[in-house]
Order: sequence, then structure tokens, then C-alpha cells
Amino acid sequence: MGNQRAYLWCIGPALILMFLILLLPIFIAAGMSFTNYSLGNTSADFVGLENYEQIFTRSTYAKMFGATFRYVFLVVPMTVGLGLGAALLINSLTRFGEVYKTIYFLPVMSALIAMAIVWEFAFHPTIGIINATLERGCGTFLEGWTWYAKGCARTFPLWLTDRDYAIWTVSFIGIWQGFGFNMVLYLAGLTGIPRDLYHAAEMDGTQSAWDRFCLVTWPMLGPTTVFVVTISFIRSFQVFDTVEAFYPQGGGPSKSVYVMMFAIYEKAIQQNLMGIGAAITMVFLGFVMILTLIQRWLVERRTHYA
Amino acid sequence: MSSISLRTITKSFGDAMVLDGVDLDIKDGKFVTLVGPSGCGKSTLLRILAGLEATDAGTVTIGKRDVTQTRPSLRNLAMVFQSYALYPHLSVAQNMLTPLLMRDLTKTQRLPVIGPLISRAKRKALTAQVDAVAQTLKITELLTRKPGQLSGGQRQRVALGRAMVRNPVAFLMDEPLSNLDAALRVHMRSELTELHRRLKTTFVYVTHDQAEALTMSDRMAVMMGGKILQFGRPDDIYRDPNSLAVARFVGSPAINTLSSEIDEQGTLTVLGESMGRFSGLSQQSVVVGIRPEHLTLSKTGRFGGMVKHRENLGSDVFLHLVVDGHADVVVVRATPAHAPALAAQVRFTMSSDHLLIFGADGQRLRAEHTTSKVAV
Amino acid sequence: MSSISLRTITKSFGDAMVLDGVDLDIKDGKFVTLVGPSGCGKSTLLRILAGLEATDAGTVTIGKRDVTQTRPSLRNLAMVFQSYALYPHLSVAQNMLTPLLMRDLTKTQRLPVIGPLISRAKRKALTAQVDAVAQTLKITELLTRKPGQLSGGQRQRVALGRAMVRNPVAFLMDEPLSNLDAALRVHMRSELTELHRRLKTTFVYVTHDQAEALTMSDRMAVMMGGKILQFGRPDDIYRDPNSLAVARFVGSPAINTLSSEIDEQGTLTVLGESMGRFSGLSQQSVVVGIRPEHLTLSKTGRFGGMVKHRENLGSDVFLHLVVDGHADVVVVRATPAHAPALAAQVRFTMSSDHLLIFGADGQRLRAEHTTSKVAV
Amino acid sequence: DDKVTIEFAYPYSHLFDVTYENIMPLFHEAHPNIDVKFRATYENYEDANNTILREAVAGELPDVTMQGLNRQAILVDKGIAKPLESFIAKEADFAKDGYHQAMLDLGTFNDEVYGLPFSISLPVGYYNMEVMATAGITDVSDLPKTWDEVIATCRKLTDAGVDNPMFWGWNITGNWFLQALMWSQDTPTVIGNDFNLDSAEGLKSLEQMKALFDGCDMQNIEWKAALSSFSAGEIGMMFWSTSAVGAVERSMGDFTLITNEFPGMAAGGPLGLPAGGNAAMLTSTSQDPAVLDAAWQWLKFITSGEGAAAVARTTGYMPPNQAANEIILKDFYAENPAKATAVRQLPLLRDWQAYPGDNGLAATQVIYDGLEGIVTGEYDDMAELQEQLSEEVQDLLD
Amino acid sequence: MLNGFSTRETVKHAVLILGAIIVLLPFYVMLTYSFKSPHEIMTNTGGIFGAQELFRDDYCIKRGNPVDACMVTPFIYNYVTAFSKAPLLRYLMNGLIVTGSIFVIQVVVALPCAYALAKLRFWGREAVFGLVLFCLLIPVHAIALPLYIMLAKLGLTNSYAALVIPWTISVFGIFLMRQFFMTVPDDLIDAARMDGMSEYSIIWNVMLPTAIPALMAFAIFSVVAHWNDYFWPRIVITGNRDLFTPPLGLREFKGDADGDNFGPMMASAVVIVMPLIVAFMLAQRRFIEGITLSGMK
Ligand SMILES: Nc1ncnc2c1ncn2[C@@H]1O[C@H](COP(=O)(O)OP(=O)(O)OP(=O)(O)O)[C@@H](O)[C@H]1O
Ligand SMILES: Nc1ncnc2c1ncn2[C@@H]1O[C@H](COP(=O)(O)OP(=O)(O)OP(=O)(O)O)[C@@H](O)[C@H]1O
Ligand SMILES: O=P(O)(O)OC[C@H](O)CO
Ligand SMILES: [Mg+2]
Ligand SMILES: [Mg+2]
Repeated sequence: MGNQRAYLWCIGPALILMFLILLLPIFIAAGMSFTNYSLGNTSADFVGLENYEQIFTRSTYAKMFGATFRYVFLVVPMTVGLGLGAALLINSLTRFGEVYKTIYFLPVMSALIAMAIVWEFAFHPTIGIINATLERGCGTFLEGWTWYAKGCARTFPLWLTDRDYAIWTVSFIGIWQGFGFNMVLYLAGLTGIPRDLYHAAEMDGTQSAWDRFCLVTWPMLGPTTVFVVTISFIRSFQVFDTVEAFYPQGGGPSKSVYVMMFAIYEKAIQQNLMGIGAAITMVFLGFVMILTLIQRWLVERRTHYA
Repeated sequence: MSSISLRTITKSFGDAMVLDGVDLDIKDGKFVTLVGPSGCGKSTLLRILAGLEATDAGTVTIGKRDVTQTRPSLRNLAMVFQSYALYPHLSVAQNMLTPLLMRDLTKTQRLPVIGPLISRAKRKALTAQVDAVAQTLKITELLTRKPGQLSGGQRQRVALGRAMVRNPVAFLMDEPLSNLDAALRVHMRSELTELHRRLKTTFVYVTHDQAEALTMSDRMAVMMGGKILQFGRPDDIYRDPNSLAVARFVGSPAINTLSSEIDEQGTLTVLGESMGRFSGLSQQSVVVGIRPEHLTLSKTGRFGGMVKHRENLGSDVFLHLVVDGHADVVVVRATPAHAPALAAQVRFTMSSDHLLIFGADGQRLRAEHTTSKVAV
Repeated sequence: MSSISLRTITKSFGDAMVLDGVDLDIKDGKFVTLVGPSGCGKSTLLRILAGLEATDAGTVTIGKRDVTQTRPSLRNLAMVFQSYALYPHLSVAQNMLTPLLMRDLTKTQRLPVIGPLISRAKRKALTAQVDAVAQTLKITELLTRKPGQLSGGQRQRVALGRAMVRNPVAFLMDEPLSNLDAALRVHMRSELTELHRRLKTTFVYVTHDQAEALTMSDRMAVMMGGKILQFGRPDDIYRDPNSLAVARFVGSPAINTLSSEIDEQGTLTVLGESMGRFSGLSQQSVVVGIRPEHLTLSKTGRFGGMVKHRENLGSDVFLHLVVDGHADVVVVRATPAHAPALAAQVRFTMSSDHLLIFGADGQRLRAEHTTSKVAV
Repeated sequence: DDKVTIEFAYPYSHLFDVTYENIMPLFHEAHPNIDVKFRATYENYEDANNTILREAVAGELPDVTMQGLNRQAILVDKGIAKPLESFIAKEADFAKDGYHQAMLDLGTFNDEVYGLPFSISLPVGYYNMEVMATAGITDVSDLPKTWDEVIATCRKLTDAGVDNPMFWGWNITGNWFLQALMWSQDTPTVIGNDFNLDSAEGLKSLEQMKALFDGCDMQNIEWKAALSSFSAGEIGMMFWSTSAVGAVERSMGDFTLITNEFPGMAAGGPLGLPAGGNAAMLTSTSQDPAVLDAAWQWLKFITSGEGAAAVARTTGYMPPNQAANEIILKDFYAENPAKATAVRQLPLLRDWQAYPGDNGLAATQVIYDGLEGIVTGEYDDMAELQEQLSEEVQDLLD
Repeated sequence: MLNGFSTRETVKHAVLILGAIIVLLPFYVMLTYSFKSPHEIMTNTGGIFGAQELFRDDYCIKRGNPVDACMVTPFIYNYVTAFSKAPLLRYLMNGLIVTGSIFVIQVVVALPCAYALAKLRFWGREAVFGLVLFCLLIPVHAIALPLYIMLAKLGLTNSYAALVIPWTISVFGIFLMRQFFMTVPDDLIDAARMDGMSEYSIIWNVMLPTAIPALMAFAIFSVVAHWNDYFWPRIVITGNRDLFTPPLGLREFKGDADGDNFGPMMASAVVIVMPLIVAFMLAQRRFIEGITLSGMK
């Protein structure tokens, strides 16, 4: 009983902020996406679906989707897979687990912008540690590999500015940065699996680690996995810092790293074209919503136990 | 054929010695309970038997085979866990099927998608086995449900079913009923007894609830401090405990214990009254144990006391009496109809036949009662 | 002065009516237990009394004051929870101090840092009160510990202490012992009784464990389906239940119930045997209840049966008998020394004095036994 | 005590940090009561422009800002920049301060002066003579005069084992190098509201670029990386704004740096070149005359006299102010031949054209993306690219 | 019996160490470069800590100082420059202020809401929780634009408010804390009510202390996100260095194209990245415990 109105004070501020900060902007963005509003102008014209039409017809935006999906569909499976792998390995260790845990989590803690600058050094075509290291391999058996031989003959790839490598390099950094986060979530998930289940599996006759994994670990990590995958999707859809750090202008060689967040930034912030920026925002939101709804559905459907 | 034998099993966790040279022989087909206070090592012993825990020393033999180094899955024992440990993502049928799949299918036949395709016939046979067991346990209509959709008692039965399908050498159970509510517990107790009677497989059953141990088992092992203090038939243990610790642990309300004396002649004096001569006992201080039901109210009883506290359980009243002239409190069982009121003065008798005499070290002193002086 | 009275308390959660016009009067200083099966509304009733739950209808009166609309902290009741609900981050002393601080200090005096500075004297006085209570409960040496560092029994006492410091009008307890192990439970039972005897404050005690209810309370209310079925002294309820539901709920093992007939003359026939005439009963089908301890084995008993199952509890053996010529199973209490073996044929008697007769609606039919035909 | 603080922001920290460090003590001496608070530097002129536009909306404008010459118009259109006429009117001998008309014209819109140019640049060629020597070029007169010669030189350098023979600044701010090729053919890039890439000259420019990038096997590196690679001595020829001479000289390794005229499309050399650089604009929103006056004092100081002279000393830019040029001793350019090239090219100086309207920055980006596609090899058919770019940019300008 | 064999353990360590090397590579680069002179960086010499030979600071000479006064030790030069060229201390301070206020406000807003959703019964509770779940779908980055316009229209850009306001509501925080509060027994709250606490003081005196592990997990999520955030400060802080957060501070060095500043730049990267790493190491045990306890959906 207590104070019957107490709940108003409890949820009031949160509700108001939720509306002002999260919901209202969506309405504003939705409205703006049908105009050609440019920041600083006093008014804007209604342009109907023109912005959306551009997004789905112009080649630039085709590149945007290409880059975004390439990034997302590489980074998500890799971060989830590596996160799970690392968590399983670390969890099965008798000693030093803490050390690896801390090391793998370091990239998550570190400002991506700072680390992007460092990676830029590491990938630097001439003074970078990566190509420098690769060059040391020249003259060894590695030259048997044509790609390597080519690198030795002239230069190793410009990892960040070569159209064929850029998106993969940026994705690599995304994976490097993100898998530790998933690892921690999986570790948390693993501690939640009752030890009894493993013993039951053992008593039921499972003998290989693989059987144990299939019978207990993986299914029990179901809810964690759904959560991890969704978070990973949202996080990789939001990739921005690396792209801005490496390619402040243009979104990478031939726009091959022109991801959606950067496109929004470029259009709306760099060029003040709020209308088209808002339209990309809406498309972006649409993607994320669909993904998360799929996740909810999966959670509801598959993991309704415990 | 499938008798189980544990020899000088020793186990420590760090510095703490949990099992201290335990020996235990279980005949084929018996229902054996391990009882004892919390932390005495019951679960550890069971887990060593299952192979889930390694021994520090000692051997585990099943049938004629030394399985001390054999991994659990190869011992052909089935275990029912206190938490049931059902796979929450699998249906009841799948839960019960799992041990069969693990045993009878090859690795490829167990592969996720193609597995079921290439092993249709085999799976069908196994499913039939599951159905048969489900019928026995009356859970056929639950087969498609997930464990989360079952009540405690139903889960219990599924856990049993999963153990039964395999036709194991023995069932190991670690407090399988302790998660159930009182009524269901009583019910499941009789179901388990019934099941054992039908299957005739060895049951090794861990509990700290003595009612379970007393009512269900053929043999009962009382454990304390990492040792088996006594192993025998439940009623023997109740009637004839080897030590004060066992006597105190078994029975509710607990046995009355009274510090007493034996003089040079072997005469036992309890609460100031002589209880007759006992042969073979030298002069010493002893502890005498007598159960509440063996003290009887009687107007002419030799002992007197004042009712300090009454516990009326409806069927019985337990009177806590302060014995006249002594600080001791004894608990006497009385029938509700004739139970005296609080603060009443009563008299009671003590049958020397039921006296249990323990030495200073807590060990039972088995003495012949020579003077047949019957208690008045 | 501080009697408690609940009038036509009604409460629904959504569609489900949980309390259905409950009336209850508790005299000052009594120890009252609420018993009943899980979900019958015991906790809800207690929480309504405490003010933690609002009523849909009805009034709560404490002393002469209608407190139906008063907030919990102003009712001056203390509550002990099943989970103890100690503040895990506060020491034992702070836990016990909290209700006093809340009651006696102003808002500013409770402020984190400056609070203690400006209310030194007051806090000192309150701490003294805590110390006194701690002494009573023998937990003085635990005062600086956190709840996480205490055993179950110790936590229990701290929870009690937190309730006691306030000198409440009444103690409300919701299954305070159900988290303890069997031995500790028995011990705490007598401690609570003792405490009540000393404090002479009203106790309202919720439990689903009838042993607790029977042994501890002055008055016992049996609840079922949102109603109080019977309110009275525990042994009265055991002996003289008003309905079949109450009879069945109280007593373990449960009362034997046998479908029987009364003919035009008022003669009751149980298991084919006539049990004599009962005045005031017309011809009808009835249910007869008789407790296991009122069935006695006897070579010459009128009834015969076969032992289908034995439960040996050491002090007693409960025999489940299949009555000759009937499908009914009755449970008979026997002494272990004389208990027949499984499958043995036995005879037993049934005292018609102890027969409880219930109508088809489950209500007790209170009838005078006219023919004094004693059971053979 | 009545200290006035004004806020100021400029682009290209690597070029101008030194310049302002040199100016500040002089300014403080002249105006001890004015404090200049520096905002974070703009990354480039696009960033400078858009930052100002956004700050205008938020009411957070600095008092004085440095804007690319091609980005002044939009600030004037939007009413963000303040006309300087009233301040100029109050100056007794404004002309004597060295502001001559041709330079003022660069910041004059609608017959009013809005911007005072601060630094002027032109595209030039940078040569690492040690590297060039491997291609047999040791004398200034042997340096390539046309792009075809550049390509030929690249071949020689590559044959001599130089990995990176040449870098061409296609990615410089404001499509400046595209405009350089267009002006080389004496054609503007924008005529009124029309994008002029769909002309023969436009196609020729694109094709010239492609020939260069292919012929020199030019790597696609970011311009900052290119500058540092050149400074490190890894690149033989770099075509870039003269602005960087100061920065390159500061950080270069042990080699001989020579700058030379920008090569032409044809033998005669370029017919015109776009003027780069930036101008100071007054964007103060303050109503306080003291602040406005302080801002004007600062603005005037850096664009004239010792202030402007510091530009020449520390960067490769030419100060657009005669008085400043007089301060710099005549022998300055003799002593700093690398900085003299742009001065020699002064007669070619043409307008650095803006893309009109709200979409100016977007248009710049579209062209940038197109040019990048040539470098990365994404586009092979220049005619197709020409058509695509023209259409898309024209769309933005309408 | 179930323990692995020791060669198996060794293989696991080998794999994990290989992973650790790749993970640590940039940190290694960052640290060594922050110790080295420009020449050592350019030529990839000097080992891990650099030779620490004096080198000539050209910049200093350009400013007209004599050569002897411009000889510097790389390590000292890099870190001193990091702190002097950009007011790094100020940025760290700003980072602290911004992340601190964000976290405190998030907690102040989210905790009562989470409490109400978990423990109070009121009409519309399910709807509010549904709304929370819905808002969980909205990545704040995606609505940055309209938010920015709103702030701009209010004249709030270039202020601490702009850095803090959009993050004051954390639906994730509400969700996380609500899940945790669900596990707190009702009895505890009822006990507090019986003791005379108001709902308000229950939240701060009972729920908050019990929720410390979950709060730690949330703190790490929140602080990591906002200390490291580059996107949002980049948008709302246009030029006023007084408001720069640490990641923006790095921009100051990014503008440099001449390579002299690699050392100082790496030094500032180290300075920016370090605080969180240290904080995490102190909090890590409870962090994992916190997410474990609060459960995920
Ligand atoms: N993995 C372990 N590590 C350390 N100590 C352990 C471990 N497992 C059990 N113990 C300790 O060994 C002792 C015996 O534990 P065990 O679980 O066998 O007791 P139990 O008799 O089953 O008790 P309960 O009735 O409470 O289940 C306990 O003191 C326990 O704390
Ligand atoms: N907050 C609630 N919302 C909805 N239903 C409730 C709520 N609290 C209790 N109930 C329902 O009211 C009925 C009575 O609950 P109550 O807790 O009073 O039972 P109880 O007698 O204390 O049972 P137990 O012995 O299991 O504690 C139950 O069916 C329960 O599910
Ligand atoms: O001022 P500009 O036009 O010469 O351009 C500056 C360069 O882009 C910076 O190196
Ligand atoms: Mg155990
Ligand atoms: Mg209850």
C-alpha cells in the first residue's frame, strides 16, 4: 500500500525523458525526411519521397548499403564466434583465465578513435608495424605464396586505402574491438549454466567435449546468444569512429567504407543536408528495428524455458 | 552380479577431509539410503560412486569390475539430481531419449540435421523404449512438454524416467525429494518404494530427512564427519544404535540422554534411581539414552517431574518434564486424551529393556541386564 | 487493549478472489497461527493486517483504532519474514536500529553524514535499546556482522530482534521457520514459544506446517479457499473438526476417510460393519473419518485386512491395510515391536467414540452415539 | 583592465600553428588589452565552412573565422558574415596598409568587402631532386613541363626502382586540382549555376587525370600520408598547393627540395590556375562595440603588415598584402626559392570557384568521390564518369 | 576425472596467447611510439622503449630558440607535448565531468523507474515496460540528428548540457536494473515499509545498496560508452576547446600531417585510454558478476 502515488514519481521523469529524447526525435526525423531542410535555413520544402528515392536509386547509396552490410555480416558472425570461442576456452582453463579475460576486454574499454589512430600507424604502408613485419618474411618460404611474393616485389597492400582491402581492414578492427564484449557476455552466460546439467550429460553418456557442447552449453547459451547477436548487430550498424578517423572525407577508397552512420554524418553534419540525413536515419532505424524484432521473436519462440 | 563396493574411499577438498576411509558394500537390488547431517559428505560419496568426483584413495567396484578410473558415462549408473537437471530446451521425450542416443548412436548419427535422417529406424526403436518407460511412470501425456511447463512432482518423474530408460546397474539419487512440498514428498516416497519393488534394481539414495530413510530403505548408512557410523536395517539402527551420535541423529523428537553412573557392582543409577545390574560393565560414568515413547506416564511411576512445556501434535503429546530433584529435562510421549496440563506434577516409568547405554566416548556399551527388576 | 479484529476482509487479485469476507478476532497477548494449504490466502491476510496490502472491503481494527487506511509503519506492528528480509548491506546492529531510526529521528537527523553528528545523544539511546534486545536474544556478539555471515538460526534471531526493538502491538510472522533445517526448526519452535511466554505480546503466525501450528499456538485458524474454516484451540481442532476439509488437513498421516451409510434407524455402517445408532441423523451417505491412532491392531478385531505397505518411523509403524472385502485402504498406527510384516493378514478394531461423521457437503454431522456398542 | 577577449578559429593546424605562434607576441605588443582565444582548428575548408554554418544556428559563432576563398559566398548569402565596410570607412589610411583592390576583390560580394584575404596559394610541383636524379633529372630546367612529361618521368623512376614516383593532389580541398586542370585550359568549372564538366575541356581534364594516375601507378594515399611520405623522401614528384612548402621544409629529411611551375596540359604550360588560400571574416554576434572593434583590430593585424609577413615566413603562401611584401625583404624569395614558384605563377591567378546553393558542400563531395574512383580504378570510361558526375552535380546545383 | 589433460591445457593457452598477441598489438604500438623519437618511429628502430637519445625539436627552433635549448628526451618530450599542445588535463577533467554526470543522472532517473517496474503494482505498468522494451530498440546514434537540431534550436550546442542531456535516459539501464530488482525479494521491501521507510528511501537506502553489482556492470557499460564516445561530442562541440572530451582531444593531433607529432599523439592516446583500463581492472570481478546476476534477455 504505502504511498499510492509513489509510482508516478518513480516513472515520471523516465517517461518524460524517454518521450523527449527517444520518441520525439523519431517523429521529427520522420517528418524531416520528407523535406529538403538544410540547417540554418528558416524554412524547408516538402519533397515527398524524393530523399528515399535517392537512397534507393543513387549509386552512392548502393555503395553505402554494400559497405554497411559487408561490415555487419562480417563483423557480427566473427565477433560472436570469437567471443564464444574465447569464453569457452577461458572458462575451461584452470588458471590464468582472469588474465586473458582482461586482455581481451582491453579493446572494448579503449576509445575506438584513439585505437583507430594507432591502427592507422600499424597499417601505415611504409612505417607501419604490419607491413614492416611482413617485409621481414620476404626471402623466406613465404614467397612461395604468390600474394606474398607480389607484396615483396613491390609493396604490401595499402590496407586502409586500397579499394579491395579497406572494408576488410576496417572490419578486422571492428572485430578486434568488439569480440571481447561478447566474450564477457558469454562468460556471464556460462556461469549461469547449472553444473548439474553437465553432470547429468556425463551420466547420460556424453563423452566428447563436442557432445557436451551440443547437448548442454550451446542450447543453454541460447538466450545469451540472441542477446549477443542483437547487440552485435546494433553495434556494428553503428560503426562510425573508425571510418571517421581513417576517412574523414568520403568514406574510404571509392566509398567502399561508406557505412550508414557515416553517411548520416556526412550528409547532415558535414553538408548540412538534414532532409536526406533524416531519410537515411529512418532507413537505418528500420533495419535495426527489424533486427531487434526478429530477436524478440526468437527469444519468445525458442528460449521459453527455465 | 551388480553389487557395489566402496573400499577405503578418502577425499579431501583442500585441507578439509570430507571422506575418511569409507567402506560400503551394497548388495544387488537393495535400496540403500545414506543419511547424515548436512555437510557430512553424503553427496561427495555418491558423486565418487558415480565417477563425477575423483577419489584421493580407495577403490570403487561395480559387479566385479574396478571402475575407480572409469569415466562416469561408462559406469552404467543413472543419477537423479536434487535439481533434476533436466535439459530445459528439450521436451520430456527428448530428455528421456538423450541417454539412449548417446549410448546407441554413432557420432554421425547424432549430427544435428542429417543425423535423424540416417538413423530413422534406430531412433524409432529408442523412442519406443521411452514410450514404455513413460507409460510406467504415467507421464505419457507430458512427453511433448518442456520441463519448464511441469510441476515439481512431474519433473521428478521425468528425471526418474531419464534414469530408467537406460536399465542402469543402479540408480543414484541425491535428495530427489527435497525440492517438493510436504504432501507431494510423502506421495513420491511411496511411489519410489513401489518402483524399487518393481524394478529390483539397486538404489542408492541420499537424504538428510530421516523419515525418508527410515520408511523407504532396506539398508541405511548413517554418515557423520566423513565416516559411516552405522550401516544396517533402518529399524535396527533406530532400536539398536552403535553410538550416541547415531542414536541422537535418528528419531524425532530426539532420544532423551541422561548422564548416569555405574558402580562397582555394575548397577546403573539413572536420575537417582537404580535401574538394576548390568553384567560386563565396570564402574564408570555413562550416558543413558531412552526414547520418548519408552517413557510412560503412570501414577505409580518411580520418577516424578513437572510439565514445563507441552507439544500437542494431535495424535501425540510430547511433554517436556523437569525431573524432580534434577536439572535434567526429559521428553515423554503421551496420548492427548490423558495428557496433563502445563505445570502439572506427573510420575512416569522407564523400562530398563529400552535403555541404551553409551560410554564416555559415545560408543554403545552392550550389556546384559541381569537383575530382571522391571521398571515400576 | 491491543486486541486485533478483522471484519469481512475481502481481497481479489484480478479475477481471483483470494480472501472472501474473512472475520477474525485476536485477543491481546494470544499466539494465533493461520494454517492452510499453499495459496489459500494466509500471507495475503497477514499482509492486509500489516497494511502492506490494501483491502477491497472490510476493516482492520487494532485496539480500538480503525487502521484500515493507516500506513504500515504507523500501525506499530512488527513483521518477521520467511526470508528474514534483513538488509544485506547493514550490520546486525544497524538492521535492528533501522526501525528505531525511522520512527524516532527526523528527516534531517537521518541524513547520511551530518545526521549522526547532530543526533548523537538520540542515537546513543536507541543503540542502547538495540543492545538490550540483542542480549535477550543472545546475539550480542553478532552485532557487528553482516547478515551474509550468519547461519540460518542466527538470521532468524536477528529478524526477531529487529521486530522486538520496536515494542510492537503484535508480531506478525510469515512462515519464519520454513527456511531452516529440521533440527533447527524444532529448536526455534520452542524458542519462539518461550519468547511469547516472556513477552506476552500478541503473535500472529502463518505456517503451512501443521506441526508448528499444533505445538505452538493458543489458537489456530484453518484457512482454505480464502475463508477461515475453523478457529479454535489446536487440540480442539484436531479432535473435533467442523468439516472434512479441516479434518483432512490437520493430522499426519492424514485421517482415514471411509464412505459409509446411515440407514433409516440412524445406524451407521462402516466397512460393512454396524457401528451402532446415532441420534439425529437421517438416512444418508456420509463420510466417516477416523485417525490412524484410533485404529488398534487386535487379534479379535471386527475388521480384517492385508498389510500392503509399511512405513516404519522407528517410534511408530504405519500400516497401510487393504480392508478385506473392500477396496478401501486404511492406515493403522502400530508399535514397531509388534508390527506385522508386509502381506500379513491382520485384524483391527475401530472405536466408535472417535468416529467423525461428515455429511455429503463435507460438514461435520454432530451426532449423539446412542447404542453404546463398543468396538471389538 | 578592460581586457577584451575575442574568439578565433582557423583551418590546417599543420600549416598555420607556427604562423599564429609567431604573430601572437607581435599582436599582444600592439594590442595588450585584446586576448585572442583560439578555438579548435578546422580540419579543412569544408569543415571550416560547415562548422560556421552550424555554429550560426546554435548562436555560438566565433568573432573572427578563417574561411577558404571559395567558401565565403555562402556565409555572405546566409547573412552570417558581417560586411567590413563600416570598419574600413573608419580607417584613415586603409589603402596605405597595403590592401590593394585585386586582393580585396577576392573577398568582395555585392560590392561590399566581407573577407580580407590572409594567404594566397597556387598549385606547384614539389621535387625531391635526389629521387629525380635516378631518372636522370638533375637540373631545374629538366623538370617536366607537361603532364605527359610527368608520366614519362614516372616510367623512368619506376624503372629505376622508385616505388612511389609521384603524388598528385586530386584530393585537395574544394576540388581545387580539377579546377586547376580546367583553368589550365582557360575554362571555368562553374558558369553561373551550371556545372561545366560536361564540356570537351571537362572530359580532357578527367582523361588527363586518368592518364596520370595510371601512367605513374599512383597509390591512393591520404594527402597527409602523402605529405609525410614526400617529407620522408619516398616520393619523387608531388603536385600540391604551395601552401605546404613551409610544413614540408620543417619536417623533411635529408634531400634537396625544389618547387617548380605547375605542368600544363599542353606545351605552353597552364593558361590559368585557381587561387587557393583563405580569408578572414567577421562573424561576431556581439553587440558590444569594444568586442567588434577588437575583432576588427585582430582581423586587420593578421592581414596586414608584420602579421601578414609571418605567413610568408612560416608557410609557402604569398601574403596578399603589398605592405607585407615590402616588409619581407626583397631577397626573401631569393633566399627561399621554393616559395618563389607561386609568385612567378601569379599572373595565372584565377578564381577558385564555389558551387552555389545549399548543396555546395555536397557537390564538392560528389566530385571528390568521382575523382577518387579514377584513382582507385573504379572508373575506366571517363566519358561515362563525365556524364554521371555532370548529371549528379547539376542536380545538386539546381 | 573430468579434469583435462595437461597437454590439452597447453594447447588452449597457446591459442589464447596467440589471440592475446593480436589483441595487444595496437597497445604495444601505442606504448612504444609514445616512448620514441620521431626518427625511431619513422625507421622502426629503438626497441620497445626507444633509445631515449636526445633529439632536436625543430618546432622549438622555428620559434627562434638556440639549438641546445631544443634538445629533448623523446619520452619526456612526447608526454609533455601531449599535455601542453592540447590541454589534455582539461579534456580528462571534462571527460570525468561528462561521464560522471551522465552516469549519476542515468542512475537517478533509471533506478526509481526500474524499481517501480519491478516492485510496484500500478495501472499501466505493463504498458510502461513495453515502452521501455521498445525504446531499447532505438539506437541513440540513429536519432542523433533530430536531437542535434533540437539542441541547436535551444542554443544548447557547445555546452556540457549538450554532451549530457541526450544520455540522461538509459532504457538499457532501466531494463538491466529492473531485471536485477526482480530478483530482490519482496519481503525485503515490505520489511523496509514496516520499518517506516518511504518508497523514496527504499529506493536509495535499500535497493541501491543491494544492486551494487548490477550497478557496477551498468557503470562500466555507461562510462565506457561515454568516455569513449566520439560521434556525439564531434557533432555538438564545434570548436570550443574548453568543452572537449578526451577523444576530441585526439583530433588536435590528427590535424598534423608532418609526422613530428606521432610520439605526442600516441602519448595522448595512452593518457586517454588508460583511466578506463585501470578502472576496469579494479572493477572487473564484480562487473561480470553484475551482468550474470542481472540476467539478459
Ligand atoms: N567442490 C568442493 N570444494 C570444496 N569443498 C567441497 C566441495 N564439495 C563439497 N565440499 C565440502 O565437503 C563437505 C561435504 O559436502 P557434501 O556435499 O558431500 O555434503 P552433504 O552430506 O551432501 O551435505 P548436504 O546434506 O548439505 O547436501 C562440505 O563441508 C562441503 O562444504
Ligand atoms: N500480488 C499478487 N498478484 C496476484 N495474485 C496474487 C498476488 N499475491 C498473491 N496472489 C495469489 O493469491 C493467492 C493467495 O496467496 P497467498 O500468498 O496469500 O497464499 P498463502 O496462503 O500465503 O500460500 P503459501 O503457503 O504458498 O505462502 C494465491 O493464489 C496467489 O497466487
Ligand atoms: O589553402 P589551399 O587551398 O592551398 O589548401 C591547403 C592545403 O589543402 C593544405 O595542405
Ligand atoms: Mg548433498
Ligand atoms: Mg504465504
